[in-house]
Amino acid sequence: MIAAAKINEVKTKAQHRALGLSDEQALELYWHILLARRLDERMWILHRQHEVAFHISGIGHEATQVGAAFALRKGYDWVHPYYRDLALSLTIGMTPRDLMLALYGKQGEPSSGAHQMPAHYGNRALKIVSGSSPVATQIPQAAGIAFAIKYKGTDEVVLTCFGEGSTAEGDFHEGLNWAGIFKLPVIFLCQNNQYAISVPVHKEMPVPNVADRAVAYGMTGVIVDGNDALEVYRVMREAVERARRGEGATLVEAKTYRPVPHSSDDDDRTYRSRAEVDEWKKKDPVLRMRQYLESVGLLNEARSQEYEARAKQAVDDANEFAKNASYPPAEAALENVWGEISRQ
Amino acid sequence: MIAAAKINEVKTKAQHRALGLSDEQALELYWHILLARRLDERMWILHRQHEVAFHISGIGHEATQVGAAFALRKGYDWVHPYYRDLALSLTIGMTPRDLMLALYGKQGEPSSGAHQMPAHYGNRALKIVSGSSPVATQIPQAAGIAFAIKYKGTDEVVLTCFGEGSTAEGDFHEGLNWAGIFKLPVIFLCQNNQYAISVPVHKEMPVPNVADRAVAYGMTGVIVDGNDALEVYRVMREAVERARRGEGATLVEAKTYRPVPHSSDDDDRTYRSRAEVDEWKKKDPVLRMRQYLESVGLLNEARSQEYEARAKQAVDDANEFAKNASYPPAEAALENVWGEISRQ
Amino acid sequence: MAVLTNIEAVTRTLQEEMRRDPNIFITGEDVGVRGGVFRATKGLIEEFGEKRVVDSPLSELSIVGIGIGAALYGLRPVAEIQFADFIAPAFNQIVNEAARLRYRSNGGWTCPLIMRVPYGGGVGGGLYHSQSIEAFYAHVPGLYVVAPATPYDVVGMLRYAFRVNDPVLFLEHKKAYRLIKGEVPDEYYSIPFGKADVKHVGTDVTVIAFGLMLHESLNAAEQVARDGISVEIVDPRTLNPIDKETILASVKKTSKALIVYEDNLTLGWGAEVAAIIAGEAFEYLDAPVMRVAGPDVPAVPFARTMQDFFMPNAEKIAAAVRKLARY
Amino acid sequence: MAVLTNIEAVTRTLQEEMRRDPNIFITGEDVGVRGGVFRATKGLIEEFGEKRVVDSPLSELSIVGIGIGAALYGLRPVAEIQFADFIAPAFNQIVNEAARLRYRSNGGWTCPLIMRVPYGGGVGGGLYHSQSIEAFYAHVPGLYVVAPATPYDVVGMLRYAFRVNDPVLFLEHKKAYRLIKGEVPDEYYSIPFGKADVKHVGTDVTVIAFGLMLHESLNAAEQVARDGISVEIVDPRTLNPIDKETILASVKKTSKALIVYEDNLTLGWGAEVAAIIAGEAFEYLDAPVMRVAGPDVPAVPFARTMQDFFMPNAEKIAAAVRKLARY
Ligand SMILES: Cc1ncc(C[n+]2csc(CCOP(=O)(O)OP(=O)(O)O)c2C)c(N)n1
Ligand SMILES: Cc1ncc(C[n+]2csc(CCOP(=O)(O)OP(=O)(O)O)c2C)c(N)n1
Ligand SMILES: [Mg+2]
Ligand SMILES: [Mg+2]
Repeated sequence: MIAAAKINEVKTKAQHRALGLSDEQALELYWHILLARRLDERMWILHRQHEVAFHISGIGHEATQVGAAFALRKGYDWVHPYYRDLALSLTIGMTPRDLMLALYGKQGEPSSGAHQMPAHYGNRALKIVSGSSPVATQIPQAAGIAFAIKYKGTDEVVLTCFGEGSTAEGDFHEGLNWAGIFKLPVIFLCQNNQYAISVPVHKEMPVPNVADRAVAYGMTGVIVDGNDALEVYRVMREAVERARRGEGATLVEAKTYRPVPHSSDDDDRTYRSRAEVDEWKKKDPVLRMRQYLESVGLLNEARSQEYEARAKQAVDDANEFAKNASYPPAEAALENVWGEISRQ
Repeated sequence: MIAAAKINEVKTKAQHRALGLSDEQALELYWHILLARRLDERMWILHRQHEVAFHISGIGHEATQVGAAFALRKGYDWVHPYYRDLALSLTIGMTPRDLMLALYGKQGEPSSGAHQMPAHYGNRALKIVSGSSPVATQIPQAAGIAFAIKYKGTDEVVLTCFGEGSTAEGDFHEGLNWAGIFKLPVIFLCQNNQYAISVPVHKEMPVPNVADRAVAYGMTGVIVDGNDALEVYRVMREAVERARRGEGATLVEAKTYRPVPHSSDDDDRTYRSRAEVDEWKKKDPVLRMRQYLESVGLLNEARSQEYEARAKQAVDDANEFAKNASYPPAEAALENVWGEISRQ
Repeated sequence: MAVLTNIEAVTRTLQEEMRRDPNIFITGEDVGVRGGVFRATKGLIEEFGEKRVVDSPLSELSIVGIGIGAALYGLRPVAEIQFADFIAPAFNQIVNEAARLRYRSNGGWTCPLIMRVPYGGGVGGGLYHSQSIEAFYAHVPGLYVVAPATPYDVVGMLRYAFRVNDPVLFLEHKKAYRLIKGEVPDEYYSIPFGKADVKHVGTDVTVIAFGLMLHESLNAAEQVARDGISVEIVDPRTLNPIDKETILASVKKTSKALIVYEDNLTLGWGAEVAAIIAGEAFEYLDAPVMRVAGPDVPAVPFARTMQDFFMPNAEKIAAAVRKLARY
Repeated sequence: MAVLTNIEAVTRTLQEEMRRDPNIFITGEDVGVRGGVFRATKGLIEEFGEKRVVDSPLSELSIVGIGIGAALYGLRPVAEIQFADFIAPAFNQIVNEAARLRYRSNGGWTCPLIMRVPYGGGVGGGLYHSQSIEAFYAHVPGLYVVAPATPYDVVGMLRYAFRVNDPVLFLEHKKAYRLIKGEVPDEYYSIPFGKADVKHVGTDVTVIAFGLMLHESLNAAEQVARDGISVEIVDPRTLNPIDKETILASVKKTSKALIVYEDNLTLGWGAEVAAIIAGEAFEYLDAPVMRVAGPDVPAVPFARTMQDFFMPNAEKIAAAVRKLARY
């Protein structure tokens, strides 16, 4: 009796409840964080096994991305992601099979038909815009989508993501300038992982926080702990509501870390200490979310194992599927350069 | 006796004295403002007379430019100007003849050998960098000059100028970002004349002041009345001193107005009222400086007339000289594409 | 039949299309109350309001970037770049983004963005108000580059631009804006991209020229006709993709080819045409493939003397035609 | 004589020049402790310190812009652009600014800026890590564009780059970085820009190729030699300005020309070479001017099958040579 009452009390006080998330939703959040992590880890392994040539990872960013995705109406709102948005793309609706096909560069890969390297997430039905590799170009484009939303008068919003290093590009400035002038329904989510490849944040910009730059665009700037999925969800939900109400854009800076090398081509030991990396690993978003759910009685060892097993199965299935898929025919290189004339 | 004492008192209290400027210097300031104005006015007239094909004017900006130039060590510090910087270029050391040659596109024009349109001021000996027409490109370049200064360890500084509209370009952001990160000895002088051609300032940016943007670069931002040459001198001198002391860059916003059309191709009646223009004309920098000098007893009607006569003579001379100059030979079009190999 | 100038053809077509399709909007510097610095959007803000005729901040990168985003959403943006010389800040957004969106998403996303760009020399604009930029962009698969030279073609091709689902670089020669007048039928028509047009039929020499240079070539043809030289003039109109068939058919007929463009010679647009002819009409050629173009200097200089030296014109074209005819 | 790879040739020459001239500094993304993502600047920060080997913020426009400013001051900046695909944001600063500074100031100002740019495909890099960009820049007067293919040429031309007073786009093929090894003399030498090099002497067909394609062409020459076809291979090395003399001399000798480049065909660099040959060696030609190049798609696709389809290689070159030889 006493125990039950205590659990109820915990549950009522629980952070996710306060945010209006059901227990199921909180667990769903965890599921996406976990699935993304396990899928991402497998990709690293496949690279080490020489099964694939390249991987660029979202490890460490999962809480930010899943928290952000939960604040959107999936398939209604727009997402213009960047190469770390594995967890975001999964949460919006891409599947592990989709992403594995991309990793192997196999036929039927939905983001690009294997025209692009992996991690260039895209899917029209899900309103995930297929990005490019040059950083920051998505920022004015996301403002452009928001411009169109305002033009049409719907209450859709746009989320676009990028690293803190990329805020040095002119595209960042110009995109935010438009969003500010026209009060556009767009959320600029900067995933600040402290590095642009090897360059630490203090060499990338002369201010301590990316969010400080919102001032220059007459925009709300918010800093959030990017390893806390619920906190990210909270600030993102506020930003989304502001956007839907017609109050314009928000610059959200999620402070996080990339505990792995920049990509499979990188060797991060040349530019940072293991001690620094280990320190950050203690704040691991998977660990943190699990601990939270345990603390509110939604997870225990057994259920955790179930989740792990489910994730492993999904990852195995995706890998099997992609490994056995064929490569696109060579001549597919010639497809989709030009379109048909419109029927309008 | 009483009168003399009063004048002395006025003089001691005088703004220019407080700034450490001698009476001669104050008059010199006025002279450059006046000369620039009369030269610029003549250029408009020559255009109306179909003597020249194009003119773009600095009228209204003279106080800002001359005040700024006075804060520099001429020929020692660097200037990377923009197309309105007629008064600035004159004050640094270009001559009315130089500028008239450019207006006519005649041989010997020192900025560009008549390769460029007029108003692309440049002169290596004076350390005035020859600019281009695409706006804002000079901003990262000016930061680059400042980077070199710091590299060499001298105490030179760089001044670069641009309009408020041009701060929407990515170049602005990127240049200021470098200047902030590396604490470079450069002064970014924004001449905010309220319009980018026809577009009013509130459509160009989502913040009321360009100087507000300095925050995004960890930089000092200063707003100054751009029609008050002495005030501009004061804030510029502080900025220059900061830069020389190794304390980095300053973004100075001089609020002013362009009482004339954007260029001789423009018709400003399509986008603003005559009432608005007339209102601003009351703050005319020539008028204002003259009134100030009269108030401190340095100018009277007779001396004013002398200055006017001197200016007219200089302008007449320049026009005569340029009008009689020949055009460059056609084949000069082929010169200075590539250079000789260096002797290093 | 109305007689219009090139710029009137632009304005009227924009107006007509905007009336038809509420998803079309225009943005660019000074396109609103000012009607654009050349007045191509004159009167449009009065008819369609600030919502659809949008003064942009001074930022080409994002004029294009915003256009891309709006096109992704499903609108039909028209981005005006004030001068071709100032499109360079948007190069990345055009080449790496707009032109590659369809391919990089394997057809999932499309980018129907029209970029209207006044270009060209002979206007006293010096290095930065005279540039020809087609060579940079005609190299880019997935990006239509068109340069209609007459009001008829401007109307037909601008209409067509609103009906393709890929980005279009729509080049408008500044000097031709008011210089060139022509008849435009009242009935609806449009001109598909990728179709060249034989603007003058002849037998001795083929001249390939577009934009202002088309008109200079037509003048040159008249000049040499007096000497009994018959010139065929092919106006490619679309610069990417190139209508090889029409060009090759003409060259196979005349056996002599001259390509005219006002950009600097090296790797200018005509280089590709020369390469195509040398590769695919070799057996028909009776003379070297010739080019008349600007000299290899950074851009058109300002002083009149130097500008005249730079610009190709009817005389220079006629001289080259005579040389070819004599060959 | 040392045997170096192409990338070692870059690193060593940078080191040697920086020891000589204190005005040389390097900037770019990750060029410091990371030594660049390809390790071209490996060891330099250790020797020359943070002052001379400067990690830049992630911003190509201003990497070049800062380089221009520093060059105007009198320094000799080396700007590393991480991948050629990412130079596009700097297009305006390179084309409108660096390349035009001398001309626009009538020689008053000069801009000795070296931009080092890893480029090229066949590396599994997909659309945005495989691009060839030379066509955009070789069109620009005032901008040297060079693409040495061997360690010997890399050393000689990089040395020369430090001795000209104009901007240099120094293209380094990524796949050739470690694939290509070669001898480099211990004595000082340098290779002037604008001088092509006959890398293989032959009599039947002239192949013009640079970068990785030079090596593929050398392989192709070996293949066809077994069939008794003698190929002459001209490596232009400098892509702007083009050494017409050497190219024309070879074509006049063999009467047959094949141009190879990995960029997409239309308006690629080889278009100009074809145009030059068609214009100035017409009388000597016994066959159409042929080109082997990438197809006209936006860039090299990622999947192996499609990448192989895209990339020109020895087999495709050999097939074209055979066709020309038979002609
Ligand atoms: C325009 C451009 N320049 C350079 C690169 C190469 N590059 C890829 S990721 C990266 C660092 C990005 O850092 P940041 O924006 O902080 O994102 P993060 O990778 O840390 O998430 C760089 C330099 C690129 N992709 N695009
Ligand atoms: C990159 C670029 N885009 C457009 C132009 C055309 N243009 C010349 S001046 C100008 C307005 C500039 O406004 P602002 O920066 O406020 O300077 P002002 O002329 O008011 O002094 C424009 C749009 C240009 N010169 N460069
Ligand atoms: Mg980062
Ligand atoms: Mg202004």
